[in-house]
Amino acid sequence: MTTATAPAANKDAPKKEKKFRGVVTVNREHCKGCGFCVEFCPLECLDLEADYNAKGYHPPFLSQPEKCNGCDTCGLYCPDFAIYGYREKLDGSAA
Amino acid sequence: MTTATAPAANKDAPKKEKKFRGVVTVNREHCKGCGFCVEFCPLECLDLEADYNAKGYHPPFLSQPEKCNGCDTCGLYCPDFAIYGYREKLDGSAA
Amino acid sequence: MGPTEIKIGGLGGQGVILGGIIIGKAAALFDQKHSCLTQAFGPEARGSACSAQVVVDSNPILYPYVHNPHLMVAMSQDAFVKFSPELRPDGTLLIEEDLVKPTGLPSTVKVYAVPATRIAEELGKKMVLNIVMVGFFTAVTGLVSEQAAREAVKDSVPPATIDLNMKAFERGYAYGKQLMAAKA
Amino acid sequence: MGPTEIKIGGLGGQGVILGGIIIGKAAALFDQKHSCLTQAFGPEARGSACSAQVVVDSNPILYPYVHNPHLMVAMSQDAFVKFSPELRPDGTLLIEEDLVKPTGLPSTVKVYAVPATRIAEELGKKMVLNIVMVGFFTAVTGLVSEQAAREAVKDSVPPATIDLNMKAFERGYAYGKQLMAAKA
Amino acid sequence: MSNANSSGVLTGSHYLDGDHACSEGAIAAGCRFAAGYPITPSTEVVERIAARFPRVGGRFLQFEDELGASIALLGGAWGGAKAMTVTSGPGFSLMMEHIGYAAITETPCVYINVQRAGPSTGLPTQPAQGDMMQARFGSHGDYRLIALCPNSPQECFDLTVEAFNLAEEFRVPVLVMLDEVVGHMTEKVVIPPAGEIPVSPRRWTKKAPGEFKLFEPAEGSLVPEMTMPGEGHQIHVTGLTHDERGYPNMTIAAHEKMQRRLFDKIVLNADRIVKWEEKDLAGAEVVVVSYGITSRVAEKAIQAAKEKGVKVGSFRLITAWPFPEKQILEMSTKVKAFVVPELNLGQMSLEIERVVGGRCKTVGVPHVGGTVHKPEVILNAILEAVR
Amino acid sequence: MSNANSSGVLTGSHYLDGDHACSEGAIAAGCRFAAGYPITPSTEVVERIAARFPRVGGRFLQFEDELGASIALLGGAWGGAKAMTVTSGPGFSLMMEHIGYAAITETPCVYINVQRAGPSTGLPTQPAQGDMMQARFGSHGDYRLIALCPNSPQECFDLTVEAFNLAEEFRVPVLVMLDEVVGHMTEKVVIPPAGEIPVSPRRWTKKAPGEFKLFEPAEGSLVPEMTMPGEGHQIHVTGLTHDERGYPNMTIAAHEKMQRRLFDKIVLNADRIVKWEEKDLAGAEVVVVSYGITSRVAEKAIQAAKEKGVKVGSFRLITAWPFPEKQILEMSTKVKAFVVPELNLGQMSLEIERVVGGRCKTVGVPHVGGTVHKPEVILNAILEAVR
Amino acid sequence: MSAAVRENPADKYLRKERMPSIWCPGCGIGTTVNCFTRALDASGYDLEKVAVVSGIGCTGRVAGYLKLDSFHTTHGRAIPFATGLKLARPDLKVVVYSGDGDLSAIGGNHLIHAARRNADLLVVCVNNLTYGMTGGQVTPTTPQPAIASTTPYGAFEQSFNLPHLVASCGGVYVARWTAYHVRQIAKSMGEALQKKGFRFIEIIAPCPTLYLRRNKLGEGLDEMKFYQEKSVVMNGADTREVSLDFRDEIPVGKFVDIERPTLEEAMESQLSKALGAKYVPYSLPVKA
Amino acid sequence: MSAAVRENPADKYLRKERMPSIWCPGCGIGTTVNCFTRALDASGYDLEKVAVVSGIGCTGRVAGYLKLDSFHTTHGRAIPFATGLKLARPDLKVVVYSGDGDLSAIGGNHLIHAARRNADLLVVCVNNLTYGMTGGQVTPTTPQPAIASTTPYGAFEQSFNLPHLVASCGGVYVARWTAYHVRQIAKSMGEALQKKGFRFIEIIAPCPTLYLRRNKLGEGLDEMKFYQEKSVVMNGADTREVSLDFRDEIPVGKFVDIERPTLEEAMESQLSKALGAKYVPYSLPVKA
Ligand SMILES: Cc1ncc(C[n+]2csc(CCOP(=O)(O)OP(=O)(O)O)c2C)c(N)n1
Ligand SMILES: Cc1ncc(C[n+]2csc(CCOP(=O)(O)OP(=O)(O)O)c2C)c(N)n1
Ligand code: SF4
Ligand code: SF4
Ligand code: SF4
Ligand code: SF4
Ligand code: SF4
Ligand code: SF4
Ligand SMILES: [Mg+2]
Ligand SMILES: [Mg+2]
Repeated sequence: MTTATAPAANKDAPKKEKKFRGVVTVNREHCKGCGFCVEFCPLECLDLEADYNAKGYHPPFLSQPEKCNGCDTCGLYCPDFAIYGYREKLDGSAA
Repeated sequence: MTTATAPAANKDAPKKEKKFRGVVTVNREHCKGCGFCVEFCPLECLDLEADYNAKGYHPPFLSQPEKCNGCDTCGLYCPDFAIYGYREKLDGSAA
Repeated sequence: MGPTEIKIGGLGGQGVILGGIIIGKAAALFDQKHSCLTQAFGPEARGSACSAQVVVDSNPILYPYVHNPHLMVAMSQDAFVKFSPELRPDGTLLIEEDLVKPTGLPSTVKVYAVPATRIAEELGKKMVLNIVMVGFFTAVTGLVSEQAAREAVKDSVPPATIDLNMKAFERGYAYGKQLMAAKA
Repeated sequence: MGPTEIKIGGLGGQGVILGGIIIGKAAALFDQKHSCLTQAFGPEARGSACSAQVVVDSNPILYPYVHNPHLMVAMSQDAFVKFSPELRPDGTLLIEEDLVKPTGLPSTVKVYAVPATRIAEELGKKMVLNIVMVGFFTAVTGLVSEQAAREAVKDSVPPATIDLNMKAFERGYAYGKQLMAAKA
Repeated sequence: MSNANSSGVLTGSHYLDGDHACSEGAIAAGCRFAAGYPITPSTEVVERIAARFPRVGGRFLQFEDELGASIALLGGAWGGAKAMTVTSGPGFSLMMEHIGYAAITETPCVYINVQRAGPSTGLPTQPAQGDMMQARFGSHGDYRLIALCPNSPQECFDLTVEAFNLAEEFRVPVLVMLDEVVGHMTEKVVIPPAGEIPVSPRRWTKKAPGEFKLFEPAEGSLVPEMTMPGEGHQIHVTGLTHDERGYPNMTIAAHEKMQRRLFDKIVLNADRIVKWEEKDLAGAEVVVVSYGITSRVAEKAIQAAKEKGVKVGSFRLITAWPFPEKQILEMSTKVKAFVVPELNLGQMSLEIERVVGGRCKTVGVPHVGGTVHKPEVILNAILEAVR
Repeated sequence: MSNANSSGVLTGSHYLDGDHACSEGAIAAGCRFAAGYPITPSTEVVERIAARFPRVGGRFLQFEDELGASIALLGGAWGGAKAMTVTSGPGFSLMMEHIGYAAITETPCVYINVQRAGPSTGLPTQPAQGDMMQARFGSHGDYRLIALCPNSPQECFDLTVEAFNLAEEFRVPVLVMLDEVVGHMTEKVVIPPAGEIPVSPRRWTKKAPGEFKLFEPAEGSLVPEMTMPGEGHQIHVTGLTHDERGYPNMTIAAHEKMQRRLFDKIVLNADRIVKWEEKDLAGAEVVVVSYGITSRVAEKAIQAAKEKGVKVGSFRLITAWPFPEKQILEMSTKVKAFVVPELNLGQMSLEIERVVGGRCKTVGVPHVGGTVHKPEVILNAILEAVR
Repeated sequence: MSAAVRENPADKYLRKERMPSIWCPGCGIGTTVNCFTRALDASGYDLEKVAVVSGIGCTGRVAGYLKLDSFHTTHGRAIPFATGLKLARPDLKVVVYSGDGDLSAIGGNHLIHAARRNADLLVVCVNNLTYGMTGGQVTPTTPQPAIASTTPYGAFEQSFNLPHLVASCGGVYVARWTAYHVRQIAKSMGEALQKKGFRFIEIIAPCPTLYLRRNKLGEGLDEMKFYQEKSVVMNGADTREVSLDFRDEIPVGKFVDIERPTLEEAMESQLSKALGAKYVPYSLPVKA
Repeated sequence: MSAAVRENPADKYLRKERMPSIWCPGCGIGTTVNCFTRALDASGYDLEKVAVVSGIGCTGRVAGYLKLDSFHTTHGRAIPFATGLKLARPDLKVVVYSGDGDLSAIGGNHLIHAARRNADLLVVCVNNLTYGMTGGQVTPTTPQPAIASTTPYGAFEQSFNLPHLVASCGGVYVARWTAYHVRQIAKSMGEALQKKGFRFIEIIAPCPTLYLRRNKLGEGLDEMKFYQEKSVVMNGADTREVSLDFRDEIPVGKFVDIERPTLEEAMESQLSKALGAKYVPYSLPVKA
């Protein structure tokens, strides 16, 4: 029921080498499609799916995974505890 | 039950001739002897009787009638509506 | 004719109750029958399943409850799942085509589908989907007269929105008529 | 001995109830009798007549009311007027000498007067007039033992005021004893 | 709510729910002051009042709480307006002090309570009839009042009008005790032209200041007439025990006199107050006593019982308080049993049992509320009762 | 109040009024949290609490109103303290919502009501027994609780202890219903040493977080155990209909289950709860049923009747609710009549009449309150009843 | 020569048959009532159009002594009763006269909401720093660490600064005096009677029987002298600065005197704005 | 390469089995709760020692969703329940979480008195300018002339400026944010959790279903953008200056942060001063 999305590691080499990447987890079925996360992601890396969940809402997904820095702003905004972000060290462990 | 006291007219000739005199009426039986009227009479012309009323309180009386100017300060202070002052024209009618 | 029992189910916010009121009002005020509407909220009227139950009869109605509806309108999958088992085997089910995927119904049930949301969206206001449904219901079931239903719609929506709602009714009604014609 | 009924009347603020409590307590706690005190406020406890009723008995007391007291204490004229008709013809009346002018009593009533207010004022605190009265009551009626009454006073007043109150008791008691001696 | 736009009485046929019908009944009865505090499932009453009053010359204010609302209407009533407030369970509990104040001050006023399943917050959107005894005994001390129980939107209209009339006639708080089903049920409601609705005006005294005593029963009556402030009467109204002028009087005699009349004016006038609906009582072996929505559910059971050959009659309480003692007593000598379904664990059935005094059986059919009885349960009770 | 200075239980003989005896009973029962709002004639209870608590490790706060006081004690109780509040008529009416909340949340707690003459402000300093039905039915919806009626200061002490014990045993609000006479009557009160006073501790669960359900009856019981916050249980308490974990559950099934148990835990345990005092029942033709001060007034009438040769027994209600149905029913088959004097216009007598079901007469001896019955009035009723 | 005895000017406004009052000797409540009668007298109002509403308490008895249409309601609820009365009878001047406990403890919610909505009421609050009627318990205005029957070891809560509370909620006229300030009270009452909207006059007054006695502060007269000595007139003061401490200075004066639409005005203007010709204003009840 | 999925940091604080919540899409209440979980997380508190108390309303459901010892009380009475709880259990952090109507309409009296006595509570007030749970009626915070179900022609009463009300009564920490200010809320909650005494955080939040829809103000997201645009941070502002008007600027920030003895501290110090060695302080209930 929950999906975690993260960029494939460093596809486009960043200016400064990143020590971590942002990971975002969405609980599609709990999402009510309010769009807060999408609107207030500081790096504009979320979008609402075109698909509906069972209740008829469009959950978000990480449309620009490479931009996400795991700041969890989306998580703070979500009124339904359906999304959150975090940082993962690029060696694979959480930052 | 109520007693009105006023000075005998102009016994001691006043400096400026008075056009009125103060009259004070006391409802002895309603008085609870709090002393407000006596204390706050601006001209200090009241005193408490030595006698008791039926409830055992000392009601006030106009001890210095010649001083009273009928200002009704005693009346304003009385918590038991037991005293009030007014002015009487020296021709006998109320001022 | 004995009482006809109708159940309309959907989500809070879809205008389920108003849909029921229009049908009931059409019968009671404009078709000179009797009708009684009872409503069931979810525990809290916030987005959970809700339903309106309408009994229509030519005689005065005492017992107002609907146990085994002759006619059912399902405007959400939740409502379908929750309520469809109550439908009579020979009953009629009207569904919102895009929101309800009926399964497990006895073959004797007649099912009619209308893309009410889509139609409402075409009219520019998703909120009128319930009126589309009412039009569709009128055409398909014939329980209330077309004229009565129209009057009831007019009498039940805010004056400023009568035009829009009448359009919604017409679209639903037309869709239903066409479907019946096709089936016939 | 059957129950002895006592009524103490006065004005709110005179310590009427406390007087009653001391007598009742003396009997119940220190004389090992039974006693029950009930109180009657005026409608509002502000300066209006109030009374304490005490029943003292060697047996447990069920019915706590006093209708025709054997002993009455009147601490204000109001209280005297209001309550004295209830006193038994052969009853005993104790009064505050300066505050109560008894009239119209049957000649069979024994009346004892004490200038309790004056005594209290001499002691510097008008408020202890009720304790003077208790002392007087103890001496005159003998209903409670002197020792019990003393204990009860000590047990009932604020610790800081015990000395003053004991003085008040002694003065009242002495006055009563003297009076009785004189009468005897 | 397009039909809420007309001014004055909403004459005509309407498809209304019970809550809205109460609002229309109030308007038709001349109510022009209402105080409220929202609570499910009664809020629709004041919502409609809020929409309708400004078009009919009424004043509505939502207060900060039920304490305020339940006394503000009394201020309005004393001001001379016909006045009401509306609530449900928890709010009704908060209004108890003021219902007692209304009773002792003989304030004509109406309280509407739309019953939901309790206790406490319980099931706020679901029905019960659990406040029937509270309606009678919920305020401290002894008092009497009137409580009515409609079973349809039409009757919500009719009985709200009646409630205002009784309030004026007896100078008493009148309670309209809906249940959630009736409050939220929609049916045709026929509202007669204004002139055909019987409306009791306030019984204004014709006596002059000085002559008139606000708590002295009018001649040949147990109920005093009324006046209002601003007329030179210098009235005094208090929740203390009072004399006929309304002055506090802290004597037992005054208390006895006041209490006796407050009691008598309701109890001795019960015949004028009590309303019920009876069916098929003649020859009945069992009588189903019910009220509110339960009476309509019971109907199905009664039909079924009749089909099984049981002689079953029906007695529907329209007035719950004062209780139709006389009627129940009389029937009790003729029937085998009363069957009393209600959406509570046994409330009015206690009163029936008491009145019956063993002359016949009383078969309660309790229900915790939240929904209505299954008709079969009532049917079984009927069948049980005749056995 | 020199005897109020000791700490802990005030062992010994004291000359106390009923109000103060309640305070001492509370302290002896382990009450260490009290919330109050002053009202005549109950204020002495909290005044003594205010003086005594700081010396025995208790906390008392006077709240801004009865709404606050009547729920603050529940906060205290859930915190783990034994808790109470105290009031009279008008304040009792304001507490009704929270008594229902205490019932549905099964909060062990004690409410003391010192009854004065009502309705409304009535005669604030004078006695009545007019809130007996309110004690049973005053909150909306259906619920069950326990109500006790002391008739002396000694019993004020004893029954306050008992009230706290019953509250813990049944997780239920317990009402101590004094009347003003008993509250203000002073007599010897004997307080045993702490160790000899039976005190029921809170029934703490031994179950671990996760295992324990706050509203699941303990094995072999109808009453759940307790825990408190801060113990890792992450309890949830709500006035909504709830499941055994305490989570809101808006289904009829959950409501039925909850309500059924709340009802049963009191009704099925009535034998363990109900207390009374009986005298001379054997062979009695008439039984006087009374409570509170009225029982002591009745005693005089009973003596007089006996002197006239009437076989009269006495049944004193110590527990008013749950009502001693079984006991009354049993007696009703043996006696000619019950005589029921009370300081109200007929409250407990209604319940007696109901239970009696016509098996014998029920002769109410109503009284408006403000004072007590004249013993002769009760005597006449007795004589009437045996005729 | 003996003068013609005139009637006590207060008598006209009193139910004389109910005198003497229940108030204790030296209680300040009566003094404030006396001032009120003088303010009424000076106002020249039609007395038939003035109504008084009280709650429960010693001060709550005021309604019962005034020969006006008068209502003695329930504890704490004088304000909502008066609000209902005023809405139903806009032609009346409605005065709420009650105690500190009644208005600020149990009645606190109504006080703040009525001030917020600017209900057209004059509220006179006799603040004797205690619950008089029930025997001297602590109130929200009892200063720390005064002794009260429910704070036998001294009050420990911060007390309300009532003028500030009312001003913060939007009262349009806010003043405080003590019972010593009889002329100022009468004047203030007169001024406030003229004004519309939520007007609040606090009067600090002695309760000798309970508050003073328990705190060993002497008799009513001693307290009046204390007021005389300790009061500081601070007309127009920021209400944050006028809180009261135990036996400290007593800031008095008129603190607030502003204008804003009353509840009725705001209600009527909003409704007529929104409804236009469809708005049917409320009309007074008539005796038919 | 797929990452190891971490748990939602909020989950630890939620009764997950009760999700999804009853709240409507775009309702702001959940956002504030999310911030609260982060503040708890950051605080490092022993969660067993944090209790939440709510009244009745949509916001009142918060208690039921938080995996803390939690109490869903009666309408308006969360504060006195919490006061009782805290007095009985001084070891607990007690947080009141409720709606504007619950806390400032029916609960207004408790709000002002708890602030006055500085009860040791953190009060979070989600102010959606309406009664959500009962269908969108006017509340004491509804701005003029917003439409509500009981003011269908526009609200006409002046609304409460809650920070000013609480500050005027003596609250020691007073802040306002909107649901847009998620980081500030979390920080403010964290700060307030550390502090003692009566702390009040108002959070303006969208109620799309009732308030926004009725006033044709769009969806929750529109309102969040409106907050973003219209909020003005005014830390330390005089609370008289922070009232809210319909669709006008929204002053936000921390307005008050002062120290004074809490209710418990004041009570204990007064009692021990007066009673000395005779004072027996309260001790925590123990499971025997
Ligand atoms: C609901 C309710 N609670 C409590 C009381 C008891 N009571 C009567 S007057 C009063 C306090 C009065 O204090 P205040 O308002 O300051 O007036 P004062 O007597 O000091 O003038 C109280 C608590 C009541 N009558 N009703
Ligand atoms: C005594 C009582 N009165 C009224 C209600 C009905 N009621 C439930 S919630 C609520 C209002 C809630 O509004 P608010 O506190 O603003 O919370 P929101 O739903 O907006 O979050 C009301 C009036 C009740 N439950 N109890
Ligand atoms: S974690 Fe931060 S950057 Fe990543 S999607 Fe969420 S808000 Fe955007
Ligand atoms: S904020 Fe939460 S509920 Fe809203 S769209 Fe994003 S995931 Fe869904
Ligand atoms: S009228 Fe004035 S001068 Fe005369 S006694 Fe009274 S206060 Fe003094
Ligand atoms: S002020 Fe009034 S009560 Fe006081 S002493 Fe003077 S006359 Fe008597
Ligand atoms: S108790 Fe206090 S306030 Fe009441 S009348 Fe006496 S002095 Fe005045
Ligand atoms: S009604 Fe409003 S406050 Fe309640 S959940 Fe829905 S959006 Fe939120
Ligand atoms: Mg006071
Ligand atoms: Mg809200």
